[in-house]
Amino acid sequence: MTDAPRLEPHADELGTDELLKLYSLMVRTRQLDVAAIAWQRQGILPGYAPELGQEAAQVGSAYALDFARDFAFPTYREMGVALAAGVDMVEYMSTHKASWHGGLWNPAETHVAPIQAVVAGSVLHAVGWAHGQTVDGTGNVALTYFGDGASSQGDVHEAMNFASVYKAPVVFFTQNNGWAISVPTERQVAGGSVAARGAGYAIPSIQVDGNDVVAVVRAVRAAVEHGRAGNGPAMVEAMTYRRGPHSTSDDPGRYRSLDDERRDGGEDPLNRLEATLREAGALDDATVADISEQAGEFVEQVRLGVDALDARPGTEMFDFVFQEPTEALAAQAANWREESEHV
Amino acid sequence: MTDAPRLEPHADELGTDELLKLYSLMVRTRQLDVAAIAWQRQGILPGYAPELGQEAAQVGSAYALDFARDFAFPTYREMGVALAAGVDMVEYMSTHKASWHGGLWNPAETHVAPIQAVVAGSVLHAVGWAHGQTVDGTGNVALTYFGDGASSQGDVHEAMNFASVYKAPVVFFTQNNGWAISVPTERQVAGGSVAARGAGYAIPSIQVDGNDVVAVVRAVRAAVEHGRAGNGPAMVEAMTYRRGPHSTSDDPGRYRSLDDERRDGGEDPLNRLEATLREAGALDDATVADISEQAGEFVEQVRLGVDALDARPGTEMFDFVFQEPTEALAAQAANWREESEHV
Amino acid sequence: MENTVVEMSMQKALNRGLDELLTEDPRSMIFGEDVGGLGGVFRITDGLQAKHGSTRVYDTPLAESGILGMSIGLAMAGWHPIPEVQFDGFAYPAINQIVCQLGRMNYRSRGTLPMPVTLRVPSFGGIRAPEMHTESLESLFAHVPGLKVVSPSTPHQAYHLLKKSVLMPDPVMFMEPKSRYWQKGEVDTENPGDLEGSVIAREGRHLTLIAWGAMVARCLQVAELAEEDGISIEVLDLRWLKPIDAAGLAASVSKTKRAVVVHEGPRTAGLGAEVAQLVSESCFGVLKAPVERVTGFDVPYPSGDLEDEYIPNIDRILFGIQRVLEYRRG
Amino acid sequence: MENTVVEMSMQKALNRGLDELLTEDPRSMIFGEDVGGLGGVFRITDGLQAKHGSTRVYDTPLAESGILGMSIGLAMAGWHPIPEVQFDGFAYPAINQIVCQLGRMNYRSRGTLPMPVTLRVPSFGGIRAPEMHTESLESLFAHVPGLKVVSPSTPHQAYHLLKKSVLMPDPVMFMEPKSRYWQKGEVDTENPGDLEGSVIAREGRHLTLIAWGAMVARCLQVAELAEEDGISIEVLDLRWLKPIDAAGLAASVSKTKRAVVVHEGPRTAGLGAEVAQLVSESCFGVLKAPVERVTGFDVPYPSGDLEDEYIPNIDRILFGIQRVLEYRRG
Ligand SMILES: Cc1ncc(C[n+]2csc(CCOP(=O)(O)OP(=O)(O)O)c2C)c(N)n1
Ligand SMILES: Cc1ncc(C[n+]2csc(CCOP(=O)(O)OP(=O)(O)O)c2C)c(N)n1
Ligand SMILES: [Mg+2]
Ligand SMILES: [Mg+2]
Repeated sequence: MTDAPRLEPHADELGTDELLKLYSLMVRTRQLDVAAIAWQRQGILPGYAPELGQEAAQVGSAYALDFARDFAFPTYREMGVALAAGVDMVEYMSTHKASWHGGLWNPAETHVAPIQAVVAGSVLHAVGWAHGQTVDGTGNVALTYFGDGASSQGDVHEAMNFASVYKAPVVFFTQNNGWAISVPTERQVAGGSVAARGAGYAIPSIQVDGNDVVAVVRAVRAAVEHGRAGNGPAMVEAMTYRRGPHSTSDDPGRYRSLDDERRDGGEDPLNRLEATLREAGALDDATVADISEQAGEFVEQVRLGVDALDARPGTEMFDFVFQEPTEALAAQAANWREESEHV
Repeated sequence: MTDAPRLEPHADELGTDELLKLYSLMVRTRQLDVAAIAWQRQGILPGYAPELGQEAAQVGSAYALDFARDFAFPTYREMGVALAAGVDMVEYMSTHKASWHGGLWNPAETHVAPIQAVVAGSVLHAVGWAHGQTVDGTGNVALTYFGDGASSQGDVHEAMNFASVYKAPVVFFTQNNGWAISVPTERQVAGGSVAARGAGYAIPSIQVDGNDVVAVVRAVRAAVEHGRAGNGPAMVEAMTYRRGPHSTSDDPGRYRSLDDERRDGGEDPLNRLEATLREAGALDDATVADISEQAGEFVEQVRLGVDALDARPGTEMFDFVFQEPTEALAAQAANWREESEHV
Repeated sequence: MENTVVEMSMQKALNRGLDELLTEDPRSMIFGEDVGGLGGVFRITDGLQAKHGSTRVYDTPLAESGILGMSIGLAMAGWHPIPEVQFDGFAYPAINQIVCQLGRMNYRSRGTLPMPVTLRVPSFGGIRAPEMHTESLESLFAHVPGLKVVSPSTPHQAYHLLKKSVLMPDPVMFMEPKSRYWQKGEVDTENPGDLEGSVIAREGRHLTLIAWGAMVARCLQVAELAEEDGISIEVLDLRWLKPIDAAGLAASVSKTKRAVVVHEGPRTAGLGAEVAQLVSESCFGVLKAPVERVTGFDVPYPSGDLEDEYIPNIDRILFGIQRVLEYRRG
Repeated sequence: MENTVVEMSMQKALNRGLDELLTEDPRSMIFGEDVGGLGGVFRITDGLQAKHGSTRVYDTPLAESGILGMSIGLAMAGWHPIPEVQFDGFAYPAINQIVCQLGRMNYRSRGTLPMPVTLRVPSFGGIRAPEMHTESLESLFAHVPGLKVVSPSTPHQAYHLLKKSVLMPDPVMFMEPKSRYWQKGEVDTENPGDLEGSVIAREGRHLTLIAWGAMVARCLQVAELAEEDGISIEVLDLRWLKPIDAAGLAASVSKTKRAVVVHEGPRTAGLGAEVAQLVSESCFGVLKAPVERVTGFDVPYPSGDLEDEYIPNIDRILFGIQRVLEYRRG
């Protein structure tokens, strides 16, 4: 049998400026997340999938990428990733406003793939994209997000095997947040660790504390460097906790108690980073207030934008099906216009 | 990360009578296999998938099962399994005569599932059947066959995860015969070992010399015992070699040389067992000739049966679609009878 | 005589049907994603694990091919699985097992390995859901040899058709119109009525509207509106999508001489084509106009803001009816 | 002028087309099971790896969902993938990626992530193959929004349609009629002719036979036989199965006033229903009889011994023609 290769975290420590940048991104993520839940309650958004508690995993992993060249493949829960990647947050939230499946941002330009509603749906896309980089010799790296639940899908395993066979520069990044809707990891992931699967494919893997943003950044940096250097895929499992409901229509009270949440949730990743920075003397009350206020303004801007989002014109249903439109579909569009738009 | 649990071979040695039984089954398998290739050349069979070189893996694994209670799920290449399980070999060969997809034998009675044309198609069935045994508390075990190529299918991984989560008594038995049609294991199985994947699911696994029938029997016996005892799935990878073409329509000269075959094929599993038995004084020229002759007679009986196989009546196309026939299908059958049978 | 008629939602009717099945059929078994403690994201299996235990009702890992593949093996072991895929769109990862295995195992084994599996598929749109949560797979399912396909349109049908499906020895794709889960209706638990073939949901004289699932209710609304204009519409609830009740279609359209078929799924190669063609075959001599189809468009099901543009709405159905009524041979 | 007409098999025509594509389009890439050194089990990619190298033509592990999923990522990276699934039936494991991803990525991304992927699918029956090696997926594919579907019936079409498909910016399901791989025909490499829509394979007056893939040749045989009885049959080769050439169908049947559609796949919800319904819609006023369907039955594709009973054979097509010709309004 093969040795289980282990991925070692990146050697470099993070500087204070980097930590402050991460902190600020995490604060924004947290505030926008909390706001989005409120917007759902207020009827501004029909639904939302909170990432509360996963800020370190999301922001940290995205921070380790270079979005000018690398490409991230999110699920439906990666708001913090999109934010850190510089995606316009109104365009991001549009999907939750039911404007457009996948979101309104341009994935080709931002290097953040559209929102993926199918669990594990885009893991293989990352492998294909990464393999394309190998052939083109770019040194660019793909990072694919998937959950503990998603790890059960056959596609994830096909992806791991393909990636390793082709030495594709892809980072498999699992956020193991303890739950797939109501199913806890221990009844989902046989053996208990997604990262442990990597060994069977000779993929260097590491499990990190996903609530420690520094650990996440260093692990993903190592994985990215591994890919850039032409050494193929690597795997990072960030152990974290889904502090909120699965989505705004979920009722976690049916499958876990508040005590469970308190016990299993661990320390809040944001508090943790804040404490570290304060200890290091890099953060004081005034700066915290300042960052928080800026985040608040940012969130307010997003709210205004989301509020102003109109429904997309119905013609877009037809316009984006093909690059080269067909007569048959044009006829359906004309029929729709006649009967629904009365043109 | 989890420890990689290792499956230890069964402690008991095999007695001479057992070895002789295995030898005799392997001789029959070999002779029938060689005959079937000839029958294909003679036009008796439209096609065939030889298992030449895999006799130890097939006969040994089947021998370790109790077909009165356990259930085997073969692929399209498990002639030696069916033979060892006591399946009627005319009914088995019928599938290669294009009489009936899946074969004409009764899988419910023989506990050998129909021939499976979809690679990895029945691995999950074995898990379901095995889980059913758990709930019924029978202690019966399922054994599923799949190749090195099949291990790439997502279904295999879903199966391993389900089996481990439910502690289903299923034996995952891989014949790693070096090839999936033209693709060698090293470009198929990242990491090089299917058994190594087991660790990621906390499934006790072992890789054995698949040309050593004793090693195969002892490994599978351990796996079966593990399942019977309620400990869940186990995994055995039998390293062997596909000495013949993928099927009678394949041309291995396009992807490997005769030198490759000689080098990689290793020692013939049948010769090896014969040598062991001779060394132990359990086999002499006369017995070898005797066993060979009996096998020859057996093969001749199968030939007569296969030759006599008529095409199935066309009504069977309709009769076996449902347990509860529908009027719509009955109408199609009537239409077919009218137009094709002129009744 | 005891009154056996109870008012309840389709969600409740399905839940009650499953509860009784678990009690009455000791070989039945429910599993799927979140069907255990949570009771399913639509609460169809609510309370069943607590009552019947976690060997009869349990969660699976998140893998639909696994769920279907396991169902097949359980059926081989003599169980009557009632798996759930959480949403229609997540039946796609299981299509290989459904088409190549579930639909063929009885055939492949020459009747010795029956597949009494009822796959529950919360189906169709109308709930402003995320992508891939609002698919119509009836055309795909109906084309697959070896499957039976049914979609209830009322709580009463849901209750009885589910029980019938589970007790059938063949695989049934049970398509639940999720936009109707919470509408209430009368369920007569003791008197199922005829559960075979189609059913006339409303009688009429001028035209037959043919629909299934959630579109039945919409067509009944349309019929009501048309009545105001003096147009008498018959609404035929197809119910069984495989086998299709060709005789029922013929009987209705022979009378009305005009037909419109309505469905949510994309138009091309949708089940509407099959239905229309069956009507054309049986009623060629009497049809006053070609059978009209009012369907989803050949586009991916859009996001919530646009779904009312995509699903046949009352206007579009009325336009379809108008086209048929005004048809004059060229 | 140089003679550009060469006699070759469809296998050779496809092989040559791919060879030229690899040369002319530096972003094209071929991969699949055994397509490299072996040249594919049907030798469609024979010699291409040796000539173009193993970054342009290569084997994949044995996983169809992987093959399709990877194609999508490669397309996102600016490649023009030409994946192969080894046989039709092994497209089922990839359906999730085909329906939910390949067909929707351009839409989902609002046109910013085009999917110029041509999936080669050796299709249909007639070769006495093992189970699941002889499926007809056109009805499923045609129903999926975002896909285009085509099936060539001759070497000439195969050569040109393949090149056209690969150069198109949208995903194309390219269904190769494997029973026709070894039949020779004339290929005019320089003059493709019209590659849009359907094509009249034979002109006739009394009835239009509509077919695609391997059934076109069979229908031409039938037309020949019918001619002996004085019946003049027009054979329409549908070719593009999505979008369907409704105008071409209407033009032919407006003239002949009678139509029979022939396909190998199961009858219910087969593409024949769509074709028949399109004809009924456009030709209602002129049709002398309902459009007839001669198809595979609603049964799993049988083993070799029975496949001639399953696939529409000459007799059954002639019976279908007879039913249409003898039809009298009830
Ligand atoms: C193929 C598929 N099956 C089922 C679902 C329904 N579903 C959406 S999210 C989810 C749980 C996902 O869990 P996990 O992968 O751990 O991600 P998390 O939600 O925890 O971020 C399920 C079952 C889906 N979207 N896709
Ligand atoms: C899902 C699927 N894809 C492709 C095929 C075509 N095919 C048949 S056998 C085979 C190779 C199988 O290799 P392996 O699993 O190693 O088994 P072996 O043939 O060596 O016994 C392939 C690609 C198939 N039958 N099923
Ligand atoms: Mg999770
Ligand atoms: Mg092999």
